[in-house]
Amino acid sequence: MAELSYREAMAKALREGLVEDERMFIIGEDIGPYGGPYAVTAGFLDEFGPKRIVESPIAESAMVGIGTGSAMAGLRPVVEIMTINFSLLALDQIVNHAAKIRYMSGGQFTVPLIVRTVTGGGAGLAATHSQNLEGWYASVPGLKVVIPATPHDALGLFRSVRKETDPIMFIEHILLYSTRGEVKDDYYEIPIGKADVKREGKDFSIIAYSRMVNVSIAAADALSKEGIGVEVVDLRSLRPWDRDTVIQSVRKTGRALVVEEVWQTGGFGGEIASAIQHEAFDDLDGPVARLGGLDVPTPYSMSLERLVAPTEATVIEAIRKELAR
Amino acid sequence: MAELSYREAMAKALREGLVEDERMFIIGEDIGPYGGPYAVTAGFLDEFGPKRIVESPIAESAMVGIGTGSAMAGLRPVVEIMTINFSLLALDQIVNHAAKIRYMSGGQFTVPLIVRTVTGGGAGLAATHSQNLEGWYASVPGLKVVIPATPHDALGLFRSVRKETDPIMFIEHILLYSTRGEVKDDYYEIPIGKADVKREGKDFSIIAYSRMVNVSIAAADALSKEGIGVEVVDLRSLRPWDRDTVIQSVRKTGRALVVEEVWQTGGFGGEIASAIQHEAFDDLDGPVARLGGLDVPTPYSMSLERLVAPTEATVIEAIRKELAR
Amino acid sequence: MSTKTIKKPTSLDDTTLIDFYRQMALLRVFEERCAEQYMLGKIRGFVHLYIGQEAVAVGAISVLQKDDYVTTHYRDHGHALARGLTPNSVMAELFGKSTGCSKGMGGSMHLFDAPSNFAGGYAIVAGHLPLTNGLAFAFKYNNDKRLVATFFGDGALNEGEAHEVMNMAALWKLPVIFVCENNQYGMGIPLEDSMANPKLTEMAKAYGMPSAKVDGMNVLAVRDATEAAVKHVRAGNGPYFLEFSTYRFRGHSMADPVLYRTKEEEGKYRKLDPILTFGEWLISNKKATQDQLDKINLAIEYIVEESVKFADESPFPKIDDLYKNIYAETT
Amino acid sequence: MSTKTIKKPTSLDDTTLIDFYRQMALLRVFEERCAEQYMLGKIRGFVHLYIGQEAVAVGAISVLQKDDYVTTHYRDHGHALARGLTPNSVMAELFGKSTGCSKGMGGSMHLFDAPSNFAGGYAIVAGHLPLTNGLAFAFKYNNDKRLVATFFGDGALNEGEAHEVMNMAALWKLPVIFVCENNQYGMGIPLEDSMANPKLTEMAKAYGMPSAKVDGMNVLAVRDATEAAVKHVRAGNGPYFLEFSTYRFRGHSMADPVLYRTKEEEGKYRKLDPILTFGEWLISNKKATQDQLDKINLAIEYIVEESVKFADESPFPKIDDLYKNIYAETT
Ligand SMILES: Cc1ncc(C[n+]2csc(CCOP(=O)(O)OP(=O)(O)O)c2C)c(N)n1
Ligand SMILES: Cc1ncc(C[n+]2csc(CCOP(=O)(O)OP(=O)(O)O)c2C)c(N)n1
Ligand SMILES: [Mg+2]
Ligand SMILES: [Mg+2]
Repeated sequence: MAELSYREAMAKALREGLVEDERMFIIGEDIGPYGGPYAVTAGFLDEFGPKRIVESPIAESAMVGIGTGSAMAGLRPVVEIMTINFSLLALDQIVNHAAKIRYMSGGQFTVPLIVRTVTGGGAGLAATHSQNLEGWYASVPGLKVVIPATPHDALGLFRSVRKETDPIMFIEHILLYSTRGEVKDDYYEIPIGKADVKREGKDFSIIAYSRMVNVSIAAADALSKEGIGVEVVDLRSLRPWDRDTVIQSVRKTGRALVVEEVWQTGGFGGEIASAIQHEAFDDLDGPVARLGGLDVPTPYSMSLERLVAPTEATVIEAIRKELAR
Repeated sequence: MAELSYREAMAKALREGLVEDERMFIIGEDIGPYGGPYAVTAGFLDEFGPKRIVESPIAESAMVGIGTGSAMAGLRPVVEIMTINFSLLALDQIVNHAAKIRYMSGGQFTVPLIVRTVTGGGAGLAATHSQNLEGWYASVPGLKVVIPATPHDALGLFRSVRKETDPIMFIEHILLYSTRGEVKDDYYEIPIGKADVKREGKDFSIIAYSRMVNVSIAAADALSKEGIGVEVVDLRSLRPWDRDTVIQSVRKTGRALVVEEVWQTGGFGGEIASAIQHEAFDDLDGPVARLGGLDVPTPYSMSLERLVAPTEATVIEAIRKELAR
Repeated sequence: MSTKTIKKPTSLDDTTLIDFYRQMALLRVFEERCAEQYMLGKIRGFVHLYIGQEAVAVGAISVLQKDDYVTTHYRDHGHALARGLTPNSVMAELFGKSTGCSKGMGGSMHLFDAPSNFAGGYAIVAGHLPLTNGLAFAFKYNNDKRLVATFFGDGALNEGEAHEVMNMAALWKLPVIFVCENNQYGMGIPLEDSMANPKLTEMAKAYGMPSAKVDGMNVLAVRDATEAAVKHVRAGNGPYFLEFSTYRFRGHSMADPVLYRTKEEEGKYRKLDPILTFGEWLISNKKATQDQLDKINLAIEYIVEESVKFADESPFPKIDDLYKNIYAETT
Repeated sequence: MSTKTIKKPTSLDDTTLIDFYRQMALLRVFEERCAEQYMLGKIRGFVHLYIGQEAVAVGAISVLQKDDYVTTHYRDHGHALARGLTPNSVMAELFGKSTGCSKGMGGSMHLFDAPSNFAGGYAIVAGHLPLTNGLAFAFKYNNDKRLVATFFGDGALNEGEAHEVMNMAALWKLPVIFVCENNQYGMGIPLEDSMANPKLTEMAKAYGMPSAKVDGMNVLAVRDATEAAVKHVRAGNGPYFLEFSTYRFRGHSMADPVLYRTKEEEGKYRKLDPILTFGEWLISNKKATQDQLDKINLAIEYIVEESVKFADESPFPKIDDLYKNIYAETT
């Protein structure tokens, strides 16, 4: 067991891939001499050389195209889009091309492409640089969306992702890179599509993903001191998402709160909540609640930005409100 | 009262704007000599000249930028994106620019921009040309999303949209253009954000929008013959969406089915369904059900494409299934 | 575009020359049947005919290796047939049948064929260019001397993606031949109304890419220019830009009433018909006899007729196929 | 970039020349305080300093009319101050205060000021270029002789949007001055590693747009070149492309450890410091005395100090402000 940061876990995951698989290369903006915008690939250029660590012009569409085409031709590209906000410029390449080629070609061409990108707000970057768009990708047939919350999951999931032959959005969170956690020394993998009960509890289920898992665990810990047992289910991937684990948890607790960072209206949490109430209707002791980010373009000023994403306090408040109904 | 096609209603709406407001112009691909890809603007170039009917190079981002900037400078642009599929190429301009400028500038600049585009499948155009992405836009603070199902609504809503000073996605459906309906001769407007009960019923509420309204009405008519009273609520706009009318309908019927054409997983229907069950939990006689498009990239072959979007038959089936629970 | 065609002598043997004729005629007849079948309701959606542009696909693809990749846009029937896809598999695709080259899932705008490295027709204008670079990137990565030829229209250069892609290809010396089929219109918009500078090769020059502008109604000129490009690219010198001046005789798609150009203009270009002019040249240069060409045309009629029959009689995809090939697991 | 600066004589009067110095010095001192306040945690997020590039904003904006529009990217403090935004309102914005030019909602990368037609700093590379065309389109539509000057980096030309925009501007003769500040890097990537052809003006030429490449460390050269561009554009001849060769003395943002270039290279450019060289020139050409410049510098220190104080003492936005200005209804 070693304690690694999320950043280190991702570096380990990528390094493993580069060492083991000659077909794998990374392409991205400032991943080379700059060391990676979030320092994940620091040192990689020296270690693997410019053939494997490809510094891209600032051209997100063309960059994803390098990934899609080279994947069709048998390579194992990892395309790093600096943040999910900039992925809007490559959305057509991802949604209309990478995601559809297997299907439209009747299975003749496959696109084993990994797109890594960074979601989330909280870093004082204001409206254009603080979005959580993973839910959009999670609605697209042909894509998979993996979104680890811990160093352990990041490494284990990336190992599985590397074995896939479908295009995958691998989504990290800007505020998670410096968080730390235990990572097993022995080799392990985490299958895509399996949620993880990060904390058990009998009274209330929280369904969350990415950084909101940590926030939810903190809230659960606080509530446990009052004797309220909150279970925290970490989805770990949004497409596919693990209906069974979620429903099982809610059947047990009879109550559910879906927590996510994205603007609440239209968030992927709507999918989860509506599925829960439909499948576990008779086991519910109250409606399924949701807590998302506020429906505002993220403001710059810290005085306001701190109010935008769910926090330990607002999660607690949401649960109390449901219990008091 | 005149019977107009949806196409004619849109042409009337646009023509009114051009006649009444010197600041309004239309920019789009093939809206000029070609007459509009769906013939909505046929004749406009002759009538209003190239200053007001601007034929654009095939460059969706730059085209939306013409709209955003000229709106900031006081014009009233209508940008026509040929189909919502191509709007992926302009998503950054819409989401990171048009939608955020009022907020990020502290209210100093406004963007009275109308983006008209065409959603939907069913025309044999296969996966890249048959998507329904309006739900993504509906999740973005700073945008409004208007999506009329009838000629009457198209005209009335467009009249309101023209008075707005915020960026609006005005979304038409490829299969609706040739549908016909009564349109009042007297001037009327339809406010944005007001749903319309298109058909009353006491046993079951269907919440739908765009072409699915017609499909739902047909299903409701069929079920009424068996004595099942189905109410059809047409949202008419997705952002804002009319929570009050929806909840009121469901409180009355105790049952709800949300019908939409987009891939069901992650569709905007999740938002509606989760909101209904949360707000009307105690009035529900069963869970809120959803029926969306199948989670597949739309196949070309008619033999398969006809299975993708909800139909009268699948809506009926979904309601029967809920009633039989 | 010059009004004279085929001036240079050729070193190609008669069999090859006659085969060019045969291929172009096949494309033409095939698509005339497409139009007919579309009117009969057998073919759905958008159908973009290549009629008038046949010399480009036939001439250019003739100098590629079998294992090079070809990508193209939605106006792709011609490239597919020139690449060797059978009329049966293309017609069946247009009919939405499971025997189609894309198993009925892609349709007219999305033809694919892995065995011939025909890496697809794509329906988003310029959308296939980024992934074309990716295919080429893989060749370079693997030290493989193969290349990618990609076809697109003049209108595709309006899109920003085209520029990102040309820059990247030139920067990294990727083995790509950019084949711009300048048919002078993007849907209804004439080139000079959509490009500030209609001299398209100057764009290539701005990226430091060699280029040539060539008569696209002349299959031999197309062939020779592409041969030069192939030589350059295969030697590892990076991409090459070819502009072929051509004209589509029909509307943009079957749905287009063609209100934006004159009958006069159309007539002018009809005189440059790449098949008629080449047929005349073959005969007047004693490369073939009228009789030979007649026989070829007859054979083609038969082949195309068969393809319609094949398509008609083929089964539609099964309902199970709906969920196949979305992911590896569902193959 | 030449190592010599300021050779041409100027017809500008001493007051104007000294004011150029004052403005550049203000930008410099202001940003040095930004860096300091960032380290103190008073400023959050990304802060992209303009230090080294001051001559571009000051020289170029000096020849614009008050009612022209200016747009720029995230490296926008310099353009904002040169446009006449007060140090107070910019510093307060960086502090996230409601007295900031964007009321604390935009931050460093998103400065706006309607009264001075400063139509924004934008943080998506090249993202402001499409809307810049739109502003210019409105002028043209209204037969208004105003123009838009837009600032962006060399890296922005990697993005396809930049090309769509240049094409459209040239096609429709929109009144835009494209001001490319070529500081030779886009974050950590040197220009020649991201552009196949680093001669950026050739790109403008490909769109048929007049252009000039000018020493961006020389405020007078910048001014003169921009004046020529303004003349061209305001006369209705369409857009103009200016490339100013410059260098940012600091990292890309405050978070950048600058591992990708040498101290040697940095030292070389430091010698071309636009403020120092211009100050020396003013003195040696008897346009100003050292004493005058010292006084100016002192006054600037005071002004900037005041701006920090103002920002510090200003209130944060109120919680109610969170929901304001999303829509008209919520204003
Ligand atoms: C991104 C995008 N925008 C618009 C369209 C609609 N469209 C299809 S083909 C076409 C014209 C393209 O012209 P060109 O590239 O010259 O090719 P041609 O059809 O002339 O062969 C347009 C505008 C599209 N498919 N994709
Ligand atoms: C679309 C997009 N991609 C990437 C980024 C991250 N990024 C911010 S600035 C920058 C470099 C831009 O370089 P340049 O245009 O030369 O301007 P400079 O910073 O040198 O002034 C990058 C890559 C971004 N903000 N937007
Ligand atoms: Mg064309
Ligand atoms: Mg730069």
